[in-house]
Amino acid sequence: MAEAIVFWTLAVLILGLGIMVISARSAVHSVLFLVVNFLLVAVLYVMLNAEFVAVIQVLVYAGGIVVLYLFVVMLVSLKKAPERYADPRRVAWTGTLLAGAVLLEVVAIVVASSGGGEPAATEGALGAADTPFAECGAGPLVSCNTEQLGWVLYTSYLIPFEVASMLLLVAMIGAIVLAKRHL
Amino acid sequence: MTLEAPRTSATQFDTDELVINMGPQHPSTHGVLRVVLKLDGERVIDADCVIGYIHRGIEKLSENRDWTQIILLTDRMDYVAAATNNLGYCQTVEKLMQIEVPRRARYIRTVLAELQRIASHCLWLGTHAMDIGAMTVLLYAFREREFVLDLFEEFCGARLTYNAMRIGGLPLDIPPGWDRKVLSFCDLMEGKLNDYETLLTNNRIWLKRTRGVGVIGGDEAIGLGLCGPPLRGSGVPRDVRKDEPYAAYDELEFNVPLGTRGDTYDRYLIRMDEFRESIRLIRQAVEGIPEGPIMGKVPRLIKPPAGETYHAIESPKGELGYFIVSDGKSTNPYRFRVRPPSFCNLQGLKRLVTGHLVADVVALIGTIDIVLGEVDR
Amino acid sequence: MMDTVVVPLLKIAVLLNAVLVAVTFLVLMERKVIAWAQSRLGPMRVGPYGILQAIADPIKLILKEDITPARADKYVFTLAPIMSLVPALVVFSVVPFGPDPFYYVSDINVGLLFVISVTSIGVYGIILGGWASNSKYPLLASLRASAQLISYEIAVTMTLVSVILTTGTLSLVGIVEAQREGGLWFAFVQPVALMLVFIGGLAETNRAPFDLPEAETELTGGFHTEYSGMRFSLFFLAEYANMIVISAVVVIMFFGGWLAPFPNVPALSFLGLVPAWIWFIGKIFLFLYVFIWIRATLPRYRYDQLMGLGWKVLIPIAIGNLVVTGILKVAL
Amino acid sequence: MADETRSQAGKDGADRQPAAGVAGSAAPAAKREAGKKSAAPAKAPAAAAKPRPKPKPKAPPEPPKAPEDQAPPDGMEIPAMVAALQNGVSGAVLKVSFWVGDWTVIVAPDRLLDVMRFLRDDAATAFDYCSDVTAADWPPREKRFDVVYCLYSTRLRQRIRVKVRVGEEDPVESVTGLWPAADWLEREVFDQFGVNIVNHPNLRRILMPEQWQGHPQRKDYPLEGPGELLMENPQDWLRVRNLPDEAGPGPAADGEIE
Repeated sequence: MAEAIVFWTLAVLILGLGIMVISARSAVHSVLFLVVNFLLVAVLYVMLNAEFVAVIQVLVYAGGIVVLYLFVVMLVSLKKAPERYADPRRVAWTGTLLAGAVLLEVVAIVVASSGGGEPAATEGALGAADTPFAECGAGPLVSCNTEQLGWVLYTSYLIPFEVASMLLLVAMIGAIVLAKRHL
Repeated sequence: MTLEAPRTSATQFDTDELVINMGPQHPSTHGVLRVVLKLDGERVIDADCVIGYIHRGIEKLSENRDWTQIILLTDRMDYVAAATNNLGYCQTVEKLMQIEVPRRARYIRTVLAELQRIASHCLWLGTHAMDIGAMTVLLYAFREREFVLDLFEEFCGARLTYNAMRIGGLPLDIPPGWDRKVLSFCDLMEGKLNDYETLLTNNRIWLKRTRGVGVIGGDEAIGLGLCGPPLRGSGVPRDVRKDEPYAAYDELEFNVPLGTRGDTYDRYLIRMDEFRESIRLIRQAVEGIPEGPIMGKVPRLIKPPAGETYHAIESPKGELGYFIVSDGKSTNPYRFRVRPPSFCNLQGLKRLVTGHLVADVVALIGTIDIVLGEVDR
Repeated sequence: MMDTVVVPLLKIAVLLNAVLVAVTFLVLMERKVIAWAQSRLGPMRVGPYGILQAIADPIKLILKEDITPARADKYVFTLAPIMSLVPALVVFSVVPFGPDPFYYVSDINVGLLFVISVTSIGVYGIILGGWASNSKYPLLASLRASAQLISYEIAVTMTLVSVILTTGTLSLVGIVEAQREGGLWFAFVQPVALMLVFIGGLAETNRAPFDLPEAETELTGGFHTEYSGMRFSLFFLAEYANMIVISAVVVIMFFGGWLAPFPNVPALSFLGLVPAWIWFIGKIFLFLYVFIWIRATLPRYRYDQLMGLGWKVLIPIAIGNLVVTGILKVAL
Repeated sequence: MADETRSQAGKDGADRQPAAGVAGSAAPAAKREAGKKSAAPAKAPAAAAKPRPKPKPKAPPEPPKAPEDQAPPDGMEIPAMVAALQNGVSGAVLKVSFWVGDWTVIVAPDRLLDVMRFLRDDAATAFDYCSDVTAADWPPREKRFDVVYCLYSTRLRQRIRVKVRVGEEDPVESVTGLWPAADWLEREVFDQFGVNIVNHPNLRRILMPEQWQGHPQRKDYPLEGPGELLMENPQDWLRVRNLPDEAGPGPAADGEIE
């Protein structure tokens, strides 16, 4: 019972913060809401006995990646309204379509995995960290401690894991190419 | 048409240049220097010095004061090296009036000037190291500077603005036992110099922060009008004490330390060597002080004949020149001009900092060793 | 109820107070040690030998006017010091001061990772403080800070992984126990890792020679230039609390936590007479002394050199150390 | 009084025109009569507007006379550097002077750049180091400024001074192109004297604030400024301060002069 209360409170808070992230006027405030959001998600993991994932969530997302977001956002001149940065070629309906597709996909994965079927391993390419998290949350009775997580990652999910790392490498090289003026 | 603009901004980030004001209130600008820095990230792409915050019109004031009253005003220019300022001015007037200064006075003047160089370099070392983050050196260097100030206090009663010389000689003879104290200070200072060098000279971080920072070649340094240690750091053998000897320098032996690379580290090494050369000079001069009067034959009313002259000495900061015009009638100089070494060295700052990082700016302000009282006058 | 709520709460209260008091005295210690290094006396006026300066300083900071710049982002400006201090204090919940559960609030199985991840939250305080001030020098400092902290976090974490490889556990109690069983502090097993963690720790706490984000002589105080009064003192507390955290981590990881030196050598068993927590705190203060000593001695790195050191020296060495440790682990 | 001034100025040198002497000295004479009683209010506005010769609050009994540029004594050998200059840039050197060991050449202002380039580049002169650029102001004289360049050769270890005489509006070519060192020094000369330096890359005030009126080192610029006025009589000071800047010299000063 207590667990349910905590879960629903957290769920509402996380969703609320998610909305705050996209609706906040100042980009820095958005990022702050995102950080709190991630921390709450970490609490959710702790509730699922996935301490390792929780800690990694804080370490990698809250402590690392979002810091970089903040880094970039801070440099955006706040004198101009955000609309000024909008791409004139932006096509709204493509985005809506893509978002809808992703939503469908996620729902499909959840339905498939809770049905006891094989999780779609190839979806791992979607994002590096998505797969283990989804797995921990949804997997039946996997007490997600560090050792087991390692086993799972390096056996059944080896290929997605490697694909994800390749993706990250590509992203890193791309970032360097973009940022470096003279190579 | 509309497609063009976003494409350029996508391939080439439009990064804003950040303009920051370093000073006039900043812990590392050694006074009220203001440097307007244009930054690309942390890299300096342009710098502009704004000076004049403590311009007191010393030149204008001096043109309305008696010849003897001006000595006191020169104290207030480079206030960490007041004695050399006094010396430069007195010698210029002596040159205008063709006064012969007794040998004893010249020797004592040399001792005072070299003690002053040690005091000034102590202050430079402390603040320069502090700017780069080695704060202990600051306290050590100030501790030794206190000894010099004590010596000056014993000689003339003042610790900062000495008013220590007179046209034609010195106001006072050295107090008894003073020469021995000077010599024991020399011994002490030599030991302390080794302490400083232990902390800095081979320190990896110090080397990283100073090697290759603010490199300037000899010809360019000459063209920019650098003087003193910044010029010698670029390997130009220019020292007024050697080239145009004054006081007792032509009778004493000393070397002029020269750099090779012209970077901040070389300028640091040169000043450390100058400490040692100063000690050597002081020892020779103190031991060689002859007996005799301390004042030359000076008329009661100082009124140099009409004429003009430029006379330079080597102050701790570089070539300190006085250009004085006398109209031969009034009891004050018609034109009194100081060629301040800090001013001319500061001019090179823009050239030195361009392309370096913000952190190097403070190192470079430190390395050219400015005193704003002299820059602004 | 007693065991699950009251006792932990009591422990937390005692621990928090102890840490905050330790921080104030650490400030005094820093002032005194640096003063001695510089042939000065340091604070001498308040109490005998200036001991009460530790109390006078916080009182002064609390009583000072707390200024918010007119064009600052007020909420973030207030939030930043809190975000800086809270993680530093939270970390102490897993630090074991002794072998029994009495000496720690909790022992979680990912203790070490918990320490790393929670301290990594502390960087927000610095970044946001610099940004919210709406001032140029703090902004530059917060840029430096974020780059520096992220870079060195990578190096430190990678190094700690090699220690974890040797122990096989992430629990801080477990790591100390592993050293007791091995009879040898990990400082002798993993000397390279020790150096890396210590250097990285200096950088993560913004201590000299890596105190770039607050370099007084370059950035006029860095990210807390615009702060005053209580909010400034929170930043101050956070820095010193972080120093204690890093020292504690180093002691636990490499110097046997609460263990006496060479716990398995019978000839030295008399050292066990000293209570465990005294060993632990004593070692922590030894490291704090080293922190202060370094600050009194070394000049400051430059920003690009700092990043170069982090990425081109520390991280490769950390990876190398990890690889060597792994090979040895498998081979032996 | 004014006549006396003029005769002094006339005697001073052949290149001065008497008319200028009148213009320059009449104002001080008038000022002296009115100035004694209400010296204070008149001083402050004198800080405004440069082209007009300003009243002298403390005019000496007679205008100072620039020292003669002493010719070298007979039989003294002209050093190689001066001889080379005289041969190299013919006709530019108006006079050679020697005084207490310093050699000075007085140069025609329009040939300044040629002379300087020669001095820097010729092997016998090789003045690669510009020690100082400064000026002296001799108000009643028509070419009131002596602009003085102190040069030094780090290779030959010799010094020379180059002097040009110019009036208030006469252009003086900047030597920044030859010696970057002259940049700030010339700026200071411009700031303190208002010498019309041309072709300078960045001619701004350097020691005084950007919006400062007047050039402090000129002899007709008062030694005491509004600061002392403020101490003596705050009401007057306020009135002077509140005058619009573009109005030039304050009405009080105008009234006294005209």
